[in-house]
Amino acid sequence: MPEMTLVDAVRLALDEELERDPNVFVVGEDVGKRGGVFRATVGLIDKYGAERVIDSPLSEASIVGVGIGAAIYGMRPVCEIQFSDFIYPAFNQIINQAAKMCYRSGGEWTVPMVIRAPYGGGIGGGLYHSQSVEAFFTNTPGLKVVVPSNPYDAKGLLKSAVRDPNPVLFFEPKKGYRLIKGEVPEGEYTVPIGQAKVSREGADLSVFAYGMMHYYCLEAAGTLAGEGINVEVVDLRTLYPVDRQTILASVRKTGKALVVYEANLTGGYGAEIAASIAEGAFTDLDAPVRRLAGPDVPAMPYSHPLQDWFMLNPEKIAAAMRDLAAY
Amino acid sequence: MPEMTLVDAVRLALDEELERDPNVFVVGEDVGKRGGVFRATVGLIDKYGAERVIDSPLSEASIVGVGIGAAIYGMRPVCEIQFSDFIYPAFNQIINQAAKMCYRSGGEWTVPMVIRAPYGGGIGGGLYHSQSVEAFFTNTPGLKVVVPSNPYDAKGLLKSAVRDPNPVLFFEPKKGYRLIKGEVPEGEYTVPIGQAKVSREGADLSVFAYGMMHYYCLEAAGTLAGEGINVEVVDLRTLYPVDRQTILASVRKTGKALVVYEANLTGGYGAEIAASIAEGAFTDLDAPVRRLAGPDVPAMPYSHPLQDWFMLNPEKIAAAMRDLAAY
Amino acid sequence: MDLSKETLLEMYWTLLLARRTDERAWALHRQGKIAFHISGIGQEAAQVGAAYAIKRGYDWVAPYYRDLAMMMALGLTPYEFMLGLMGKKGEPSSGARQMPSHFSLKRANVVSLSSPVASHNLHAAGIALGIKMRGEDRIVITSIGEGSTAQGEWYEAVNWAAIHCLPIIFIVQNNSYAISEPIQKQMAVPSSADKACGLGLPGVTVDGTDMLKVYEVVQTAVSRARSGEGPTLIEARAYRLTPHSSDDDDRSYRSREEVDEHKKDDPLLVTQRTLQAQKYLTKAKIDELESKAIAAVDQALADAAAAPYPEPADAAFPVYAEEVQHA
Amino acid sequence: MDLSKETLLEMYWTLLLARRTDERAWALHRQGKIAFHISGIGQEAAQVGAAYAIKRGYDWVAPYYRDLAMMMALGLTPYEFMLGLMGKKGEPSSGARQMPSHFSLKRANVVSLSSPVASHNLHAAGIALGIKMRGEDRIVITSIGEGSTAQGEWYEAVNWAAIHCLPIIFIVQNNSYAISEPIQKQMAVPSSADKACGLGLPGVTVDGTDMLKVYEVVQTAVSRARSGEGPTLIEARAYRLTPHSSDDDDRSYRSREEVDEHKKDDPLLVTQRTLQAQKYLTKAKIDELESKAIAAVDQALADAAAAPYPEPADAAFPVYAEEVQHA
Ligand SMILES: Cc1ncc(C[n+]2csc(CCOP(=O)(O)OP(=O)(O)O)c2C)c(N)n1
Ligand SMILES: Cc1ncc(C[n+]2csc(CCOP(=O)(O)OP(=O)(O)O)c2C)c(N)n1
Ligand SMILES: [Mg+2]
Ligand SMILES: [Mg+2]
Repeated sequence: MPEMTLVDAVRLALDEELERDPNVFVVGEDVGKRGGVFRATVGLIDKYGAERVIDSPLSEASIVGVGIGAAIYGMRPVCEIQFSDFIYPAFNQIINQAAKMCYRSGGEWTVPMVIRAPYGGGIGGGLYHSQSVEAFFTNTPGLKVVVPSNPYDAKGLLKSAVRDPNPVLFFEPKKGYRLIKGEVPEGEYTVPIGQAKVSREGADLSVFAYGMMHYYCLEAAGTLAGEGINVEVVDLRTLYPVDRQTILASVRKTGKALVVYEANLTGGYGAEIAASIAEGAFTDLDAPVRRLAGPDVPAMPYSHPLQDWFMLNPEKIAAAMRDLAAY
Repeated sequence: MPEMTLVDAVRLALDEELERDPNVFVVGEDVGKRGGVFRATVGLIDKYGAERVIDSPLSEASIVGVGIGAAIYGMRPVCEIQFSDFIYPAFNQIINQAAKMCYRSGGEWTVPMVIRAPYGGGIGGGLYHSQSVEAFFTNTPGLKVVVPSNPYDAKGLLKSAVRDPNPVLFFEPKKGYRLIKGEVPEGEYTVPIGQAKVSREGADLSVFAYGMMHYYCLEAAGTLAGEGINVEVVDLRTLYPVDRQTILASVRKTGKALVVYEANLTGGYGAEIAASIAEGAFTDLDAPVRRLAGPDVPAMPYSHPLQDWFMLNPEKIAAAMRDLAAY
Repeated sequence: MDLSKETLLEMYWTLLLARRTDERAWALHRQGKIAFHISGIGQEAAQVGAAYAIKRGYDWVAPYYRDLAMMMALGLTPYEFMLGLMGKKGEPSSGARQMPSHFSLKRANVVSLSSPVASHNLHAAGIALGIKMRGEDRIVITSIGEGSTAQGEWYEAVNWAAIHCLPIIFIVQNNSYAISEPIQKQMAVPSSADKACGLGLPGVTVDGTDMLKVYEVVQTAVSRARSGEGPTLIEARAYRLTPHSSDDDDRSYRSREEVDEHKKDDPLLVTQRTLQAQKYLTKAKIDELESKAIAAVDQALADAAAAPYPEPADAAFPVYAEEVQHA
Repeated sequence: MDLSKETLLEMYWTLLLARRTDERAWALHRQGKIAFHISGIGQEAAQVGAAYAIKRGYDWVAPYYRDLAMMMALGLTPYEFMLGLMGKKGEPSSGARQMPSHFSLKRANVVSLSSPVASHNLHAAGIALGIKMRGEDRIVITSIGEGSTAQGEWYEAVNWAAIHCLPIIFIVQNNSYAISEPIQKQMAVPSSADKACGLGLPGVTVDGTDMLKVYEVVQTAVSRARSGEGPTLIEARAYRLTPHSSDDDDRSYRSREEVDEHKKDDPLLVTQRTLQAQKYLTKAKIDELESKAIAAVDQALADAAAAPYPEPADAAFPVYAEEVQHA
């Protein structure tokens, strides 16, 4: 099996889906000749033409809003938001339109579209190129929110997203675009949306994470294994709808839960996971449900010492794991 | 002390603040001659003129964005979003601009502004005139989020918000605008932002709510008192920053916690409260932290049987209280 | 003018039927039989004129909430509209999930409208993009009020259409008010059609009380669009003869004299006069159609009143396309 | 033209110093000494011409990320800019919290810029509103790239300014590209100045490589604004002589020939020629200023390199205005 980077897996998925279905098209800023600022769409315009790989005007509301209209008409738009930090101008279109179209029309109109956006920090992007915005979308029924943590899932989940009859937000861990490599089988396969995955078995505590933080959690779990602490790591993969079954099953087994996410702690996605565990696994808990997340300052600062202060890393995560294991 | 409705208390606060500080001005759609669609600004234009009570163009991003600029310049804008359901076009201005201005400029520029928006359901407003949008803002450091539940607090908190040197989102329970009446003392007083309040003492379980749901919770608590169950009700009042001290103190006392909110359950504001309790009061809990909230469908439907299915009411809340008390 | 006598009488009938249905809605509201109505009275000529210029059922339509007459031209029946007014089961726009006049009619290629203004213009542009990508000769028509052209989303929709030379017509129904705000508070140009020159498409202003003039200019725009020459922006000038909605009281912001003045240009009377002048319509015919319209409205009302409400449990679906029964 | 020889030489010096500082930033990036740079090379004449037409330090400025030369005209030193490039403590825009070129300079009335494009134009309009409300004779100048005028927020900002006749000048620096996208993908009009006619304000296009022409048109706009006649939209045409940023590779979307062609109109050379023709500048003077500029940049670099990084703990503040030390 060929090994590839996460961003290459994204591109491969787009290529295969464009090839498979003439209704699929890609739209976003600089996705054409430039191939996207992260190179996720490089070469696609040469292969599929400017009609199916569309350089949009510089306006996110229109990328998503026009995408919604095309999806209603039966197309399969894959919209790219250049950085997740710039998704807010499209917020009304995503929350009030894409998410509610099926329900408000009694199912007569549906919006089969994907919105891809690179997210996350640690890349010297400062306040506006580092944000982890998932919590703004994981309270909205009608949307599906997916975050891959490795190339295999990135390809399989993105192909599922393109084929999904609903609007799917697909957040890609940009720090891992080239850092995270893995084997991706040749040819056709998909990974189902809606299922978390136990990526490492363990008996002492359960750690829940996604995207880049999941990658770090596996590294930290490896460290703790050397110390005789067996951490179970769960890759949430789909953040919305929430796969509570897999989450609660793991907590029932270990009795301890740590949720790790890189966004601000308060009101972050981890709050829902912690709350679900607190309610659903109360009698199984041997320790308080802990959360490790970014500090409650507006966003990640630019200068390296400041960025490092904000950003989680395997060491900080390992420390939180030790702490909970010792409870 | 004169009794007045919640909306009258809001208007009185605006009137007094416009009177007090020439930098204060009101801006929004139809806030002038029309006095706002809920009449919260009636009469203000006659008293303070069209320069300080500004009918804005129909664009929320501009109401907030222009407000931010004016605030930077030293004015004290009070922006009105006609319905909280229409706040999304201003999302980029609120989340990326207002919330981050102080931090990103190292404190050189600050944004002393208020954004008022009526929120909540049960008024026959359908999907887009019933939303409870607080959870979209309670994960964003730099913002303060306030929700009054009675006329006294509405006046006192709004006056504090106008004087606050930061951007304050002020969500008003529109179903309670005329339904909720209460005594409001003549003249000057304020209610501090940042403090939750035990609005009813009780020993058997703690219930956390805000706005309209707090009003219902008090009613339900009254019912349960008749059944010999003593419910402690905490009015959160300020949703962000979170007053964890008051919340945890109550749970330590009762050992049981129920969080009530009318938005969708998953990812709602109650998730943070539940998570904070699960982590901060683990050893005090005699029962799982429960949440009672709206169902996970996109938004509140219009037709009455459908709306009633979605909307919480004192009976549903009383049932959840009984259930938890019996645990 | 290629309109036969039969067609002209059919157009008149549609206008008349819409008017009587609309008036009945106001009556029902006064009687407390319905909770909400938003009216198209004064704008029907523009709506019918525009609808007859497209291939109804073949071309696509993204209307706005005042487009009752346009919807009736597209096949919506008084009975179906009244189901919406009463929130009854089987209401075609949303299954009674949305407020009245939030139109959607799949059988007529009318896509679902929500409340946030201007959002749907982007969907219309997206549908036009889909049409162009598939090389079809359909066109899209979308309407909006003049005040709502202040929204960035409207600007972005027209910009997309102009850049991509899409087969779409933007109709602005300028009824002189946005709730309480006159056009001068929404734009610094005398007509919203003037905005076309800044966006690179043709802009036309037409008397919106003249059904035939509107038909002509829209027809010209339609042939441009269908032959691939791109979009057109049309402002149809009329006057909102009723309050904004049943929740509004327009006496606070405009005089009775002003309103009465405009009643002289009531499009129903104007159209009557025109057709009488052309000898297509006699006094007798007018009375005959009048009583026919009243009878039709009476019957629709009786049937709608007898129709059942939705089951509460209907509110639970369909959040996602997978749940859609017929899909 | 009311510019003295001294002033013209000062303007030339500012342009030269900005250019050499900018070039040094590119060199530092190639050497791996800084992580990011975004350049103003090619647009300096427009920026200096505009800056000298306002009352610097009295009027207010909301610049964009390419405005290094404008910032230097307003007093930003090469040392301060380099502190930002290196993320060093005491950097004046943000205390090194933001990426380089996210300008803010309180002492010069320059308000903080963030990354999402066009957001700051609304702030500029709000500042102009504040100025008007206070009856002051200050004006506001704000710049943006041509592609970013596709954002709804830009449209809403200009619309506000036009409706309220605000003392503000919108300068669009049309450098022919938005990252990889030519202007034809952003708008259907030949010049962004054409957008003025749709918004109801004067629009002017000027050769952005001609410092004196830009000075003239901006001066005219400034006197209009200062005398209460309202806003002006100015497009300054130039060419982006560098890649979009240090992260960009422009070879994928434009030819070297095209870029070289435009180097003939390098505003530094154009300005040199003009001042030589006017006999204000001799070969000797050019060489003298040249070595003076290099020396200044060397010194700035040495000082910035020697400056300390912020303390990690600096990242914790100031989230709220209450935490601001000097405020
Ligand atoms: C985004 C948004 N903001 C505010 C509203 C509330 N609102 C509904 S209609 C309306 C006025 C619209 O005026 P206009 O566009 O002229 O259309 P008209 O009602 O006059 O036909 C407003 C402010 C809304 N529906 N959506
Ligand atoms: C809202 C938003 N979307 C996307 C981006 C990414 N981005 C940064 S600059 C840029 C191109 C801007 O082009 P233009 O407005 O012409 O200015 P220029 O860089 O050419 O001076 C883009 C797409 C952004 N910063 N903000
Ligand atoms: Mg109108
Ligand atoms: Mg440009």
